[in-house]
Amino acid sequence: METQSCVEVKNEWGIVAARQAGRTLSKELGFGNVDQARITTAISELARNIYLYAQRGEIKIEIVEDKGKFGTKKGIKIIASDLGPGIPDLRQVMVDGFTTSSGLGAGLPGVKRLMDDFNIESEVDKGTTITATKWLR
Amino acid sequence: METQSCVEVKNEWGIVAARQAGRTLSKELGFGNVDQARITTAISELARNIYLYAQRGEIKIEIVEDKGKFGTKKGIKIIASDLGPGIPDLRQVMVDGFTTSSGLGAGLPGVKRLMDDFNIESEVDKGTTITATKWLR
Amino acid sequence: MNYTDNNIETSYKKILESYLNTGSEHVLYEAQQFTRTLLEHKTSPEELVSLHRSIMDQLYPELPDDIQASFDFLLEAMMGYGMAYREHQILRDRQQELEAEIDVAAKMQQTLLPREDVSVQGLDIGIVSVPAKKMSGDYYHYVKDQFGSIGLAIADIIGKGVPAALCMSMIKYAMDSLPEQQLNPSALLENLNRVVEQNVDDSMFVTMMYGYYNIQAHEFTYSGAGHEPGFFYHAKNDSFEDLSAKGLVLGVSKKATYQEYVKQLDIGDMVILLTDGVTECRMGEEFLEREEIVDLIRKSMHLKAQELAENVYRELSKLQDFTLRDDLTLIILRRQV
Amino acid sequence: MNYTDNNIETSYKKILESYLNTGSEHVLYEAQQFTRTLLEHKTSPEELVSLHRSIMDQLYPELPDDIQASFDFLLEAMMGYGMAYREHQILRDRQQELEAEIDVAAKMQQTLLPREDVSVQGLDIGIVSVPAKKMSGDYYHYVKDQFGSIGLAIADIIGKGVPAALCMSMIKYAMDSLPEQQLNPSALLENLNRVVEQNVDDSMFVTMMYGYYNIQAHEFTYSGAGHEPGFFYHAKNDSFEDLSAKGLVLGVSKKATYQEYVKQLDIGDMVILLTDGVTECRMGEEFLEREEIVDLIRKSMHLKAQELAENVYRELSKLQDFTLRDDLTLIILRRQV
Ligand SMILES: [Mn+2]
Ligand SMILES: [Mn+2]
Ligand SMILES: [Mn+2]
Ligand SMILES: [Mn+2]
Repeated sequence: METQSCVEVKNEWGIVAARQAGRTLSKELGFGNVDQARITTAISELARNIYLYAQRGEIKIEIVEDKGKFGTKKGIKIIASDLGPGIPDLRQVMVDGFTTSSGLGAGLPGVKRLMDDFNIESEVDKGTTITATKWLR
Repeated sequence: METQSCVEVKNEWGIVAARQAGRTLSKELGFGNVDQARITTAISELARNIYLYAQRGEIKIEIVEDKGKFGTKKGIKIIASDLGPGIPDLRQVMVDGFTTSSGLGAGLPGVKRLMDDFNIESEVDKGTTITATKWLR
Repeated sequence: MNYTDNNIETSYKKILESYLNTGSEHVLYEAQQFTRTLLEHKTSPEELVSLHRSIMDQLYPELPDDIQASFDFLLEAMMGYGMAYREHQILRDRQQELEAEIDVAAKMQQTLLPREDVSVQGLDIGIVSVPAKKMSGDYYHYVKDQFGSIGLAIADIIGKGVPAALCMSMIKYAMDSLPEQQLNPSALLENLNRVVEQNVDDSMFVTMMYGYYNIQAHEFTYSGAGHEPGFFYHAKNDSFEDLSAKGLVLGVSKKATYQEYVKQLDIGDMVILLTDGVTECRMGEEFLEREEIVDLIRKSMHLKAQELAENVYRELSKLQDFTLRDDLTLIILRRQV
Repeated sequence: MNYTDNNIETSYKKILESYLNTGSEHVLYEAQQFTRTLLEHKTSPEELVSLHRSIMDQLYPELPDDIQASFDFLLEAMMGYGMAYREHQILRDRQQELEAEIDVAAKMQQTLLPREDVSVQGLDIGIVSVPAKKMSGDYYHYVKDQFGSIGLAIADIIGKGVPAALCMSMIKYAMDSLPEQQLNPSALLENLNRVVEQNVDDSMFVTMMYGYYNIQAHEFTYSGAGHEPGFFYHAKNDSFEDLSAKGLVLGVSKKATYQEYVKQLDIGDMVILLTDGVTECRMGEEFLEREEIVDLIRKSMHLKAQELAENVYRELSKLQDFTLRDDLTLIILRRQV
């Protein structure tokens, strides 16, 4: 089983390829069909953001392990990065609500809700890196 | 085809009987399956309100016609009436929002949204009569 | 009927199976009750589809591949609704918080209005003031002077809700800090106009009518700043006339001046002050005519002023389907003796 | 990809059919894009189920009765989600309206804060004040006297959002109407305490620190009313100490009195005033220690006071995942020469 894959996103085909990679990996790892769909949707949204706002970037998907007190848990980690314009006001884009009003209702807060962990780093004119993880229960 | 029916509501069986009457009539009149389900849900909510807040009352369902400029339209009209405690502040119960938060999300504003026309008359200690109509498009 | 996370699947299977066997309405009623439970558990709609699919798999192990795949497809298509549903929950929490906040603010705002009921010898007074939303942009105020006469203000901040409420609190502090000429209508409006002009955003205006009722002479002296005309009722010939006053809205021009008008009241005569929330009551597409307001007043005119005001409000509220489009204030003064 | 009401059915059929033929990820992506369109059309989730059912009927005319019935059942179970979905739309409209209102009110509130940047000879001043929500319950204010010295207030209304904002506007009008002793910290707090005690709801309190910086003597005289301690930085030995003042929160007791404290500033010394939004910055379950704030200040101490304040704010905001739990105000005064 592959434990990692990396997809370049510069058009809608890239979005689909990233989705496919995420679905395959999450299925292999044993996620149920709803969680598979959620992980895929999160990847789709992140890839679409790259395509729409930064023109190009990449989506890395990897299987991760966390050794905690109660045993080892496995999960899937998405890293979406681009060298695009960056986000000037992170606080604003992370505010829940109707930034996402029409359309799929996703946006970054939507992605955050689909996953368990979420982190965003962005610098204007340097680019954005978003990391999101979902753990197997 | 029956064009009218009247069901006494004083327990959950009455709620189901009212639903059944509404579903049959709306099907006969030619409503699609989504509209059938909506009319039935509206009846269900109104009957449930009677059962919960007034203990007993009745649901009348009838086929109505409206002769307008653009021809005659047919519809189904629900009249839910009880001699219960009445509603002291109509303005408050008709406010949309989280009165309906958990549960089916219905309440009276929900019923109003399911139907086309909606009217409510209520007097404290005298009872409540709600009339709601859905037109065939 | 109480479902736990564990038996949600069992319950759904039981209900669905029972429906497939009987097709009865009773089971569909049960299904809707079951959905209530799912919603309480914050189960997403795509989870419902997934649940449905897995139960169908159990009930029909021979389910054709295409049918199974069609459920997968439906689940995928439902994802967007799942996201909207989760957004809804967040939105509802935030809204609940916002509404709670505005409740507190509205309570604070109520303390800006006069606390005691007005009671003036020989006058029957009724006041109703209802915000369209929780916070009001209408304001009224009265103060009794040493002779037992009263000064009476009614104002409407153009705009509603929170900004209007902030502006209203400013008007209140401004009126409090005005010197003693409080009872002289034109001077009072001129003073207030300067305060509003200086302190309030250019996009915000205030209309006001201020009147002084002289309890000895039974004279009502008033001035107005672009405010909706009230009514004057002549008991002798049982007729209503408009009570209007020329004058610029507050806050537009530093140098506005205001004219004073005087009305003599005989026994039974009424002064009726109101905001445009009363007269611009809308039913569907149509506005109520001022004559219709008069009709509403006539209907309850035999009652005490307070009941009269409350009846008119109740009728207006019903005509508008219990949804006020604008804050509504109605003040009635009737000479009794 | 643009769908009209008429071709929604055709499109869904095409996409579903293509999925059943190919099972490809690309079609599932299309399905989610299609859902976007449904959501834009305000199509309800039960309508999606109904659409799915009717397309399956078309694609498989031989669909077993039970499968068809199972779709009817799913539709019925989905009704509750449909109602939640429609409620969501209404809620969103109302929320949008509320937020727009609060935007206007927040803009009005901004006009209550000092308009110009402070510029005082020999002092390097930096101020950052950020509300947790749109409206702030933190307040700051400064005024220069005829000697070029400044009086400086920082206050925190206990409570957030709209009610705190209403209270803050009262504090502002109250400070404006205080007579000339504005620059005497203890007298100012005593006066203000009386105003708050009389006018503000019992459940609402205000903490404040007021200081006067004498530009000739380089002395900072201050009093506090239950306010979060600031910091004092000694350049000579590169050390921070707490800047605290005993005194009752405003609005609790009519007769509260306030003590004055004096600090002498040498070149490079700093007075740092703040609200508890800075110190009670929470990361997950843990509060930041005051020493960690000091570390953040040290990190940017080589910069101008304004940049220093902004850097500290940026770090705190990031530590909290860009979600402030409380309004945050940070004022830095540094003696330059
Ligand atoms: Mn208004
Ligand atoms: Mn108005
Ligand atoms: Mn506060
Ligand atoms: Mn605070």
